[in-house]
Amino acid sequence: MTDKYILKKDHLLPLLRKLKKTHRLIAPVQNRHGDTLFTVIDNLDEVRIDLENQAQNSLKQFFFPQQETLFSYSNPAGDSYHFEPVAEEIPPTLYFGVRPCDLAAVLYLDVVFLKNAKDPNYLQKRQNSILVGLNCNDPFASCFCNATRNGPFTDCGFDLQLTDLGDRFLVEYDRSRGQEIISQWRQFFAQAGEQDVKAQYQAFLEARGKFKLQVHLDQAVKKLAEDEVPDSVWEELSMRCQDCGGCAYICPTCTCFTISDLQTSDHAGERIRSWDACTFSGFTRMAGGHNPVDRQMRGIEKRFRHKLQFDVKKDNRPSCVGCGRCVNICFGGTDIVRFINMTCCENS
Amino acid sequence: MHDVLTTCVYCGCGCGVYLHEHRGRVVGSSPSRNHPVSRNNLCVKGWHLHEFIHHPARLTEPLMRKNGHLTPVSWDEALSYAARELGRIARESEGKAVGLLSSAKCTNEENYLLQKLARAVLHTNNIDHCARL
Amino acid sequence: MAGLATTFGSGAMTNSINEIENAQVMLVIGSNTSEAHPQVARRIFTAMDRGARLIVIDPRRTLLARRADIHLAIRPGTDIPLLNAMMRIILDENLADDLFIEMRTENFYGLRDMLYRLDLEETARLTGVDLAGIRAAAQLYGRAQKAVICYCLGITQHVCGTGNVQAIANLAMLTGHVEKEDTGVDPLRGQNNVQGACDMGALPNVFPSYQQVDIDDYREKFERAWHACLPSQPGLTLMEMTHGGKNGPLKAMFIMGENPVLSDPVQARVEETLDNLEFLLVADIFLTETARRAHVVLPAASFAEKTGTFTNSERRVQMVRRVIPPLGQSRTDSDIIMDLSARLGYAMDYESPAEIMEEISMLAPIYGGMQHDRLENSWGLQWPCWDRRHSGTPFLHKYYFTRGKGRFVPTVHEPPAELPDEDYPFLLITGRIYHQYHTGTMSRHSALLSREAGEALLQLHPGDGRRLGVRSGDLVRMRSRRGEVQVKAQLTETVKAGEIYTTFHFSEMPVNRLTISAKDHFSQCPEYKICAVHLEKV
Amino acid sequence: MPSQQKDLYLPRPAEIREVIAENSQIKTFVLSFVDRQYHDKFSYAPGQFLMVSIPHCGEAPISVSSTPANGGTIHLSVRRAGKLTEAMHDMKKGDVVGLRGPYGRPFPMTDLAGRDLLFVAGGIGLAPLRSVINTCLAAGHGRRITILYGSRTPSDIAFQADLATWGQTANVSCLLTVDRAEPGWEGDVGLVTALLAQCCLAPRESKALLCGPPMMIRAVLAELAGRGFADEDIITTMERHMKCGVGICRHCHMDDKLVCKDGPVFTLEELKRLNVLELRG
Repeated sequence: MTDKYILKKDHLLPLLRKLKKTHRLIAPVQNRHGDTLFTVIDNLDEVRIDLENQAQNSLKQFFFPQQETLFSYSNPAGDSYHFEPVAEEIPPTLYFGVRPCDLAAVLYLDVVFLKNAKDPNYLQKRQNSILVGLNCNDPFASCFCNATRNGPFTDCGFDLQLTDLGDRFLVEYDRSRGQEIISQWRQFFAQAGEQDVKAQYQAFLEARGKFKLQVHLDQAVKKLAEDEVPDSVWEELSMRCQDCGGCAYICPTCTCFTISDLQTSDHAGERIRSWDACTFSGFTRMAGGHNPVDRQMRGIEKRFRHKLQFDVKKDNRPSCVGCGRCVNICFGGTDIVRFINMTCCENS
Repeated sequence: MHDVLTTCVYCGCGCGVYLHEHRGRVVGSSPSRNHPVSRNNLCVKGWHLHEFIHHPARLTEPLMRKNGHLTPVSWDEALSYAARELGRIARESEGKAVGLLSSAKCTNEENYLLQKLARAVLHTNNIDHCARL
Repeated sequence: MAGLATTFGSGAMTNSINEIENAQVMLVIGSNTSEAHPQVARRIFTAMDRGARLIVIDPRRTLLARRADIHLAIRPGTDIPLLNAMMRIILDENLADDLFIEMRTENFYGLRDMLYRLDLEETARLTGVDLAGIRAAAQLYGRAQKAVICYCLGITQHVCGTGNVQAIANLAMLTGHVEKEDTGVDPLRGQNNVQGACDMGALPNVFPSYQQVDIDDYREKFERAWHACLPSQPGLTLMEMTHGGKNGPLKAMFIMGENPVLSDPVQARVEETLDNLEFLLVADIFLTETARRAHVVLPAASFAEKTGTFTNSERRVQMVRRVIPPLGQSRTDSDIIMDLSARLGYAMDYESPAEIMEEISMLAPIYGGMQHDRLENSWGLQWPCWDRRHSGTPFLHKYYFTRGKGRFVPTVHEPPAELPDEDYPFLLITGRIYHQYHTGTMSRHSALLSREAGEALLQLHPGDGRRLGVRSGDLVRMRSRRGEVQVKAQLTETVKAGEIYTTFHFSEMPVNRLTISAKDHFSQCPEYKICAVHLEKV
Repeated sequence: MPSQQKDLYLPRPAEIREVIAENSQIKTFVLSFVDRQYHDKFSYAPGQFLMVSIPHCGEAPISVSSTPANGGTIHLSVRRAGKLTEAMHDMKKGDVVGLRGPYGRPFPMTDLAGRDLLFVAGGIGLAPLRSVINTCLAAGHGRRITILYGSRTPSDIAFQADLATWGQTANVSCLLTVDRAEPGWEGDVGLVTALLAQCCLAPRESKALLCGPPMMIRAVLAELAGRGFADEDIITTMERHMKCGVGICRHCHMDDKLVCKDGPVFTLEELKRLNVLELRG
């Protein structure tokens, strides 16, 4: 007896239909334009759940949206100023088809939003979430989660986890909520046998050999820790940076945000938070105009240091999860893989 | 919450952008991965494309100058007055004294309609836009 | 874009944006691509990472110029001599594509004779660039198999704008760098739908698809379609409309989504013109500087509130889709026009923008195959797209130019209308910056964009700054023969000594109070890139 | 505490009781929470800051310049610098702002007991130190207290009432300097570092507390190091752009530290382990 189960592929849709009755369902859906995005599914029969391609967005967009309201305020006159928390009910949500990198990213978001202070907006969404993971049998072209050590298969962060074994999924659970789903919908799950577990191991071995990028992340981490990255590297990268902020926005673990007031009428408004990027010069510029960071030379430095040095120092692991979304999207060609290659290969 | 693919308005590149709608408000924008121009990234303007849409300074009602001040009026009042004035001056001058500026930020359909309005209704070829600016 | 029309027969990007990344040599002239057209710059950088070489011709040391293999810091307004010098060197060193010239072009001898009369040393002196640099650029461009020229408003916003474009076209044809994939001449359009507005005939002389109003066949076709009698005289251009002054030709204007008070040269003249109209109607999404002067202001819907199409720089017609209903009482511009038209006694009954597009596709041959249902299920189509079976045209002029043979139009230097002198010793260049867009109507209402770049800065060479006693952050008064403004200085070596640069995005610093109304004779494009100003510390 | 969670970003209304114009650029706002019960429970320590909300202007971090002991009102001294502080300067008695906090690591008050204390401040930098000085005086901390305060011009000297009181306190010596004299000024002209030379200091028995513009901090640090102050005996506050105040948004990062959570008070020993621009060059 193992606590692993088998779900026939033919039974996936019926299972999701059952789960959707009690949960908002979010899964990677290929839309009619051909893009695959994690999408809220209204009608299971009208969408194409896409497990072949990487979703271009990560779960960050749902737990920590690009723009969200923290509270609303009103000031009908100078001598009054009221603050109202927003009453938005977050329905219980099931995230289906989450890859190991995105699971690792959610675990990292937990640290950011729940460790120093418990962020109420994040906590509410997170408490209401069930994560159903999917191990990667075929890493995508830009993936390097083998280097960040959170993929292509994972054993933590999910409630339920699927491994594609051809005609069937091997199902594992990591938390009680996952176990509850299995016991509630026992008719969909058969006990897994020895050969299923072997097949999963075989799939893991094969997946490990399919990475197309080789990224020496460990070496970059070591060089940063030992302060061996020359200024010329930062300068070259910063000069290439076109200041779009895209790398931070698309990254599942970049969590910098800004807070501002969105005026909705003369005497009312909302305090909103929006994604921000540490690469912007306004990120550190103070009210008087003084800026403690020289963007021209060091604009990009803090982002890579944060991911590969400071978070390693604090949590013992880098906060890059190797999803590869930022690879090849940089306007100036200065993504994290280029940085790692520049530090590790070019001067050795 | 839903995503709608549209085209960015901030330059001639024409990126494919998803706008994210939540409770009647546009709260985010992100690039299309497979769009031939955007290819999964936008410039800083594109990533913040949604921010001006709900700005409190947006015009939400027709205005008409009364006693020197722009004052809110109904659509009917604004349009009847506008039609009367444009029509009168076009008629009196045989189209020579009316001019229309179309916009490089409006859609093709709107540009088409405006030049049609100029030529077929106001009988003038005095139509241009700021292509050169 | 009159320049390309006379040489190639069609004034649009000959390539697709993606083709640029396969080029071997890229020549960028009069374009601050990385700030104004980031996606094009992205292709340029990708090409460079693949080994391509970059030549930048720009008076300023822009980010692109800093990464270029060759940067020619040209004296503003001397593009024609510089391009002519390159062509002469190409001829001298046998880098011309003789077969292409023979098969595909006409009037080569006109060009050749002009080039042979050129004194290279003298020409180089005029441009402020040393001859060795020009030679290197000419060799690099001339020898390339696949070479792309990108240009933008730095070329067209001159009194000799059309000549500049013709010179570029000459250079491309001389070396056979047209007709092929990944090779061509690419004017980058300043605004998101300039291409579309031109295609749709929002121009005084042409109907949609560039069919001239004064050619009877075309006009009769539109008269039949629209059931109306149409005027045959080409109309007034934008500058003629907005610069008439007190006794201008117009009594009424309808301005839809434009802000000429901020975008047009010689602001005082524009204000005078608008203030003297009997009737000014403005439709816009914000109360712009222009709308403030109107008699009636109509609230328009933003792009997120309507359906339609935009045409980008690479001639790609693609969908704009409605995300939310129009805010408040605002209406889409099409609804506004239709309602207005009905009240003027001409019914425009379209049930949707798709129906408007059907009418366009019947009347505008280059949009012949473009209907919303096709655009809806693709990434758009690039014109010309003649019918519903046609899959669009990624690059132009394959096998033949739009006008048949490409025509060499020899061009010679034409000095700018106003150059610095003793009283106005600085040469002012105006343009855009990365974080803002046009007159800022949209971008300045974005919190983050305004945080990143919330005010106008005047780029000034540190040497000039020292001489004037101006430090970064100091306020300077900038005065031309037409007006004055105050602006914060930013000392930077991006600009050369004696040249200064600023933007027109900010209404607090309306730089177009200073600019000159001189314009290109053919294209009517104002000379925004050069005027003479005086600077002093406030 | 679950209620605290829900309120993480939620300010509480506080009424302006009094506005004191310190100089043309600095005003001190005397505030108390509208909710009396909350106000009575509210406590903070010198060096901590509050996030101040102004309608339609967002939030900004402001150091508390009062002492927890002084009659319960909260003093915030605000220099005109950006949109929010401009708007705040236009506010008057009876107007309401939003406050949340206190945040940040305070000055190590217990370490100050029984030491000679040297305070060096420039401009608005005296605000957080004022809180420390008055707390020390009230508690009888510190043997000898030396206060060095630099201003741009004599009319820019802020906190005049406090300076006068301190000047008359037995174990306190208070020295002022200005960058540029005006008619009638007979005091020192020059950098605050010049005042240091006039002081008789016992580095091993002292703690130095600094707050002011980066230029001043750099100069004073160099001077103190020359005088034999140990890094752990030099305490300063860092200023960074700040948004959330609770250690999440990362605007105020300094390497792996966050000013809102690990600071704003740092010893020089701590700062030297970080790559801080203020200490470079």
